[in-house]
Amino acid sequence: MINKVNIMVILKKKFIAKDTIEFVLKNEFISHHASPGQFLHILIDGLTLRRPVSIADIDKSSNEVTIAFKIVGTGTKKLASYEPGQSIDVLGPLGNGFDISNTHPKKVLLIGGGIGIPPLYHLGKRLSENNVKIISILGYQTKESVFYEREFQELGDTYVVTDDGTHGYQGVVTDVLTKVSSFDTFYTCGPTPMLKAIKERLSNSDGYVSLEERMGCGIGACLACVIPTSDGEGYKKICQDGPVFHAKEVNLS
Amino acid sequence: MINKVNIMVILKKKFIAKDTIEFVLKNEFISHHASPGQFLHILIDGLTLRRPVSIADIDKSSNEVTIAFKIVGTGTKKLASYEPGQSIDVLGPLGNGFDISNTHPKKVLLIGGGIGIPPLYHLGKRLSENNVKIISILGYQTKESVFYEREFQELGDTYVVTDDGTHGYQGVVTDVLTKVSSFDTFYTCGPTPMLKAIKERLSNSDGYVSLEERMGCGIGACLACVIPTSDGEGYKKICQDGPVFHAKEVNLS
Amino acid sequence: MNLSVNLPGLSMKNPIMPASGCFGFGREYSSFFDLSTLGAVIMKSATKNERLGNPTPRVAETSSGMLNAIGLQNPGVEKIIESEIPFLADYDTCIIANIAGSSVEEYEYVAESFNQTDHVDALELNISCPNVKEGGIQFGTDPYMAAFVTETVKKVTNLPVYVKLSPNVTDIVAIAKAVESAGADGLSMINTLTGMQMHLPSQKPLIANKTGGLSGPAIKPIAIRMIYEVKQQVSIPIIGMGGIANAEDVLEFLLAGANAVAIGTANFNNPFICPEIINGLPNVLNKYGFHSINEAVGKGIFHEPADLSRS
Amino acid sequence: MNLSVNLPGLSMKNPIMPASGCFGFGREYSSFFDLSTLGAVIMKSATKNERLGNPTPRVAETSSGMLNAIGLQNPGVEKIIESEIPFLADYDTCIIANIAGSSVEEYEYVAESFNQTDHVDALELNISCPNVKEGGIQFGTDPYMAAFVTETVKKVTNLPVYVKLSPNVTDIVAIAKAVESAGADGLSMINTLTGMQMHLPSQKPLIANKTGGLSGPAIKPIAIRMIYEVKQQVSIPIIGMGGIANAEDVLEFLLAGANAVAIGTANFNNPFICPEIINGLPNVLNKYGFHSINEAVGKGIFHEPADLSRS
Ligand SMILES: Cc1cc2nc3c(=O)[nH]c(=O)nc-3n(C[C@H](O)[C@H](O)[C@H](O)COP(=O)(O)OP(=O)(O)OC[C@H]3O[C@@H](n4cnc5c(N)ncnc54)[C@H](O)[C@@H]3O)c2cc1C
Ligand SMILES: Cc1cc2nc3c(=O)[nH]c(=O)nc-3n(C[C@H](O)[C@H](O)[C@H](O)COP(=O)(O)OP(=O)(O)OC[C@H]3O[C@@H](n4cnc5c(N)ncnc54)[C@H](O)[C@@H]3O)c2cc1C
Ligand SMILES: Cc1cc2nc3c(=O)[nH]c(=O)nc-3n(C[C@H](O)[C@H](O)[C@H](O)COP(=O)(O)O)c2cc1C
Ligand SMILES: Cc1cc2nc3c(=O)[nH]c(=O)nc-3n(C[C@H](O)[C@H](O)[C@H](O)COP(=O)(O)O)c2cc1C
Ligand code: FES
Ligand code: FES
Repeated sequence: MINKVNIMVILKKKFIAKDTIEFVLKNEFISHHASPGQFLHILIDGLTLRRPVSIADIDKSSNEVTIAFKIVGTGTKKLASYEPGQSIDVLGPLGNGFDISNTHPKKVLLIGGGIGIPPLYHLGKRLSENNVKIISILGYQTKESVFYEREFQELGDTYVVTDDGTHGYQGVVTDVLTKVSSFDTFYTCGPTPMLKAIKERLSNSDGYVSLEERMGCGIGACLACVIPTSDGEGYKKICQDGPVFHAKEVNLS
Repeated sequence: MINKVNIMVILKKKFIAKDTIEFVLKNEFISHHASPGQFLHILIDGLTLRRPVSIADIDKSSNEVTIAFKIVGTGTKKLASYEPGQSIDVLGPLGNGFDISNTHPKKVLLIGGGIGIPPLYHLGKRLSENNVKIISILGYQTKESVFYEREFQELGDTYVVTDDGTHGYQGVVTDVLTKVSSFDTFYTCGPTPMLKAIKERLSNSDGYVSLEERMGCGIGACLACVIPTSDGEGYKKICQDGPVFHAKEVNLS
Repeated sequence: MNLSVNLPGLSMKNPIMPASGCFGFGREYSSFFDLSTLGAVIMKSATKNERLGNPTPRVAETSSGMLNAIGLQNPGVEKIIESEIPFLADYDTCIIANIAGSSVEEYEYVAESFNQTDHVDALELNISCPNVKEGGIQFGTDPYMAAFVTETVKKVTNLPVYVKLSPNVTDIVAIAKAVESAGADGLSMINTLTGMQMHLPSQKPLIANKTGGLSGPAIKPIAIRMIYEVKQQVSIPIIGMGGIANAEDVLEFLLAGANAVAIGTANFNNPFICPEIINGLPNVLNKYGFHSINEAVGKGIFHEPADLSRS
Repeated sequence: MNLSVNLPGLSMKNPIMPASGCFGFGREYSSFFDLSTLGAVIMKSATKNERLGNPTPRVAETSSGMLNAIGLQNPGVEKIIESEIPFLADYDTCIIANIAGSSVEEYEYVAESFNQTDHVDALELNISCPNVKEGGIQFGTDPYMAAFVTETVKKVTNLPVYVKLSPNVTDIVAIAKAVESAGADGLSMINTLTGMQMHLPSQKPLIANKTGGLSGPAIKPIAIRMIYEVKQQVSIPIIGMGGIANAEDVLEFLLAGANAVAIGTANFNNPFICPEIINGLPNVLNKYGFHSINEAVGKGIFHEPADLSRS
């Protein structure tokens, strides 16, 4: 029986882009047990439901866990008001992350959109430690929303696109797919329309998608966060079976 | 049209007795307009209704306003968690305070019970500035609940009683009434049973009682906080017509 | 942006009005802001004679809400016409008189009394107050009684009548349709849900009246659902209320089908809430692509192209 | 302190159980704490066949509450008996099977199916789920239908039957009395209130099913009021629920007349809430002068010596 509720002290807080905040949190258990693609379910004072946020990085030696999130509503706004020294109550690490057990892929493509980018950074770092070659495509709304660009460049070739062309290429992530040479596996996280477009364009490639859905429990008990499986036979739970799925496994609508 | 919502910075915070906290707040408007017996209606994060708390002291020269309150439930617990430097949103000064326009009384008796004591301190200080002689009776549950004893002693003779006799006399405030020589007017604030007992015992004296009731608006619009008048003909609003009433004006049940 | 809204009897500069019972007769709030900024003021319920209301405690706080059992305390309709309406009439805002009673005759009497003044623009018929004992008949929970009281009032008044519905019913659409057929010019919804709080130290209900009406943000999802359901079945306008605390909430009510809104409990938290919402509304409408109030009304009523249910 | 409670079929070490649909079949929560600490577990609703439930989004957050429209997703009664009950049966706790259906026949079938296993201690009859479309009959809002389905189920089962009431009714006492007469062994109340949230960016209801069931602290005052009313009119025990988040809330429900309680939404906020409440309960009972659970049940039902109303 593991006590999965963890208290995490906020060590650092940084505005890394417009409305986008990075927290470095301290917790030994999570830093030692989290794998790329897993998330934290965060209790926010006064709210009924916890908020899921992906792990953006971990540092086992210092017991540090990094998250990055965008202010989009009540919960993230409140979370953004927390200051270093304060603690947050967290359930996690939750879910099944990216499958990297298969060490065959020698070259992977990471495709991240907006606030879907943080978990891919964690993934990229771990893969690159295993000498996997990384190519990244990162999509943002506009110049002011860009974050982690340099961090991804350190991992390998990185293509940045913005909706309005104010930074990098103008367009959406699929517009630069042609610039990318061959790869073994793709990993993607971002808004559903983006994931859908990628799934179609890369239907001949092996790949994984990380999904979002409104959650209740976050642990697989309430059946709030389901996604239809592609065999049409049922649902998977994003919080427990996912959030990462093989691209062929699920139906995006 | 006066903007009666005020932002008050917490300058000092002090635990003055068991579960009892004193805040010194800064606000020019309130420090210059509040009279003894008036209260503040305090907004507390996450709560639907404001909480009424009496003004315990003011210092016009430094624009400071003091309140003292006891932790009894959700709101006061949360308020007690606020730290110096934080601000609170306050409606006030509200209500009608103690009638001190009549400067005839040369000797007054203050009778306070527990958390009814703070407004009497403000009153005592103002009266003593006008050379009125002050006698005070202060009742508390137990030794650890005692606060403002020295402050009242500086104003004049002070009798302290505790329910369990751990400090001062043992008993309730009415038990020491016999020790008090004559006075012109009494002013009292505290739990309703105490006020009732005093009203009966001092039915031949001129006096004022300050009342408490659960409030909605705090400004006289919602009719939540009424008290039957002694003529049996209607109600008065504690928040607007009171909280201080002439002892003969209202019916305590 | 033009926020004006025209409803039967009410030519309003904006759709925001304080809810009945949460604003008295406006006097107290008039020292906080200019009442002329309001679309309308809904007055505290009026009865035939003065009523002293219920014993205290009359209010309790709940999670994101409050309970009240004021018990219709008011000085009686004559005094209201004599002393309160002239005060409000000095402001450039519409006046809605809310009427209540323990019998159909009382509703009739009060409604007729308001013909004496020229300053009232519409009546709001409170057939849903859960906090009074006598009379016994819950006009608001029986479609026949609701229709009967509406019809009776319509006969004696010259003013448009907005019937204020109770949410404490199995089928709010049935009540709404019944009062529409009986001649109601509009609906006002929702009144409070009947609730209770236990006071642990005294081991009994905290509110002296035992039960009280639940209001505030806690009930907003219920109000939105009921307005959404009723809007699709009636053609008279709806004044929406229940937990509104900001301009986004107002838009939510408009999308669900409200033509205008009333703000109750939030006044206690922030006495400036009505003018603040009026000021904030243009930005919120703009943000979500609307150019007027009417454009948003009922826009959220959504009919699926086909049955997408997978079960 | 002895927290044990004995109700028909349920000999429980304490009055705390997770509410149906908020705890799955216990597997997930079993990695957080030992399920043997619980008085009972109420399983997710079972239907005859597997159900896939509603499209997403299925949940939304509201002030002090949440909306859900899961739509009774479950693997079907056979699978539950085969795969889920044996898992739960390994714990030292009572098992309550919650059954749902779109027709009286389905309820009958599911109830009868549970006779196959020895491990279920009682049935909870969900006649109040607001989140399913087909069938159309709202068994929970009509006293005759409620009684009929209760009677039918009673005929085919050997287990005590707790009927779970819907709060979306004008007169909950009428439904309670009807199911009591039809043979119910106990009541379970309340299920969720039907609500809705508008999603401003998309200008339509946020929940794919449009309406959802409102749960959480927001509805607690309504639950307390309904239990208080029903308790005075029935003699079968009540399992209370609706917004319970701590041990003080439990005592509030006991005072209002609940014999035991279930905890739903609060599990999502804190997966340890059930054991934490069980641990905290003795202190809270003590503080307010109670020596057992039973001593507190219905203690808050308060009859005024005389009419104190001053109006
Ligand atoms: C597995 C997972 C990982 C995520 N990782 C990140 C991350 O690393 N950084 C980041 O910025 N965001 C991330 N999100 C999205 C994040 O959870 C939402 O932005 C956040 O919950 C919004 O909360 P709010 O109160 O600010 O917004 P509100 O709109 O006020 O929230 C209302 C309700 O809707 C839910 N909700 C709203 N948007 C989303 C969404 N996109 N996904 C799921 N639930 C939602 C909230 O949790 C809450 O219950 C992730 C979501 C999931 C499911
Ligand atoms: C005019 C006035 C002046 C007051 N001055 C002081 C003071 O100087 N110091 C102090 O410690 N207390 C004072 N009180 C009492 C104080 O308002 C309550 O202790 C406080 O509201 C309790 O809030 P809570 O959230 O902690 O308790 P809860 O019990 O959780 O509050 C629930 C609700 O009940 C109301 N309530 C509970 N107890 C009281 C009460 N005794 N009077 C009025 N409302 C109550 C709360 O305002 C709230 O709406 C005063 C009350 C009034 C009416
Ligand atoms: C203290 C209080 C008193 C009320 N008095 C009345 C009343 O006299 N007549 C009436 O029709 N509604 C009355 N109501 C109901 C409100 O007008 C409104 O319908 C309800 O509170 C829901 O709106 P809210 O959540 O914004 O408060 C009262 C509500 C409160 C909180
Ligand atoms: C996500 C969710 C799913 C639910 N599913 C069921 C269900 O399958 N059957 C049922 O009888 N009640 C169901 N309920 C209702 C709860 O059992 C409970 O009656 C209600 O939520 C009130 O309690 P609470 O406020 O503690 O959550 C569900 C509630 C929630 C929040
Ligand atoms: S959030 Fe409850 S099952 Fe996924
Ligand atoms: S609190 Fe509203 S009238 Fe006094």
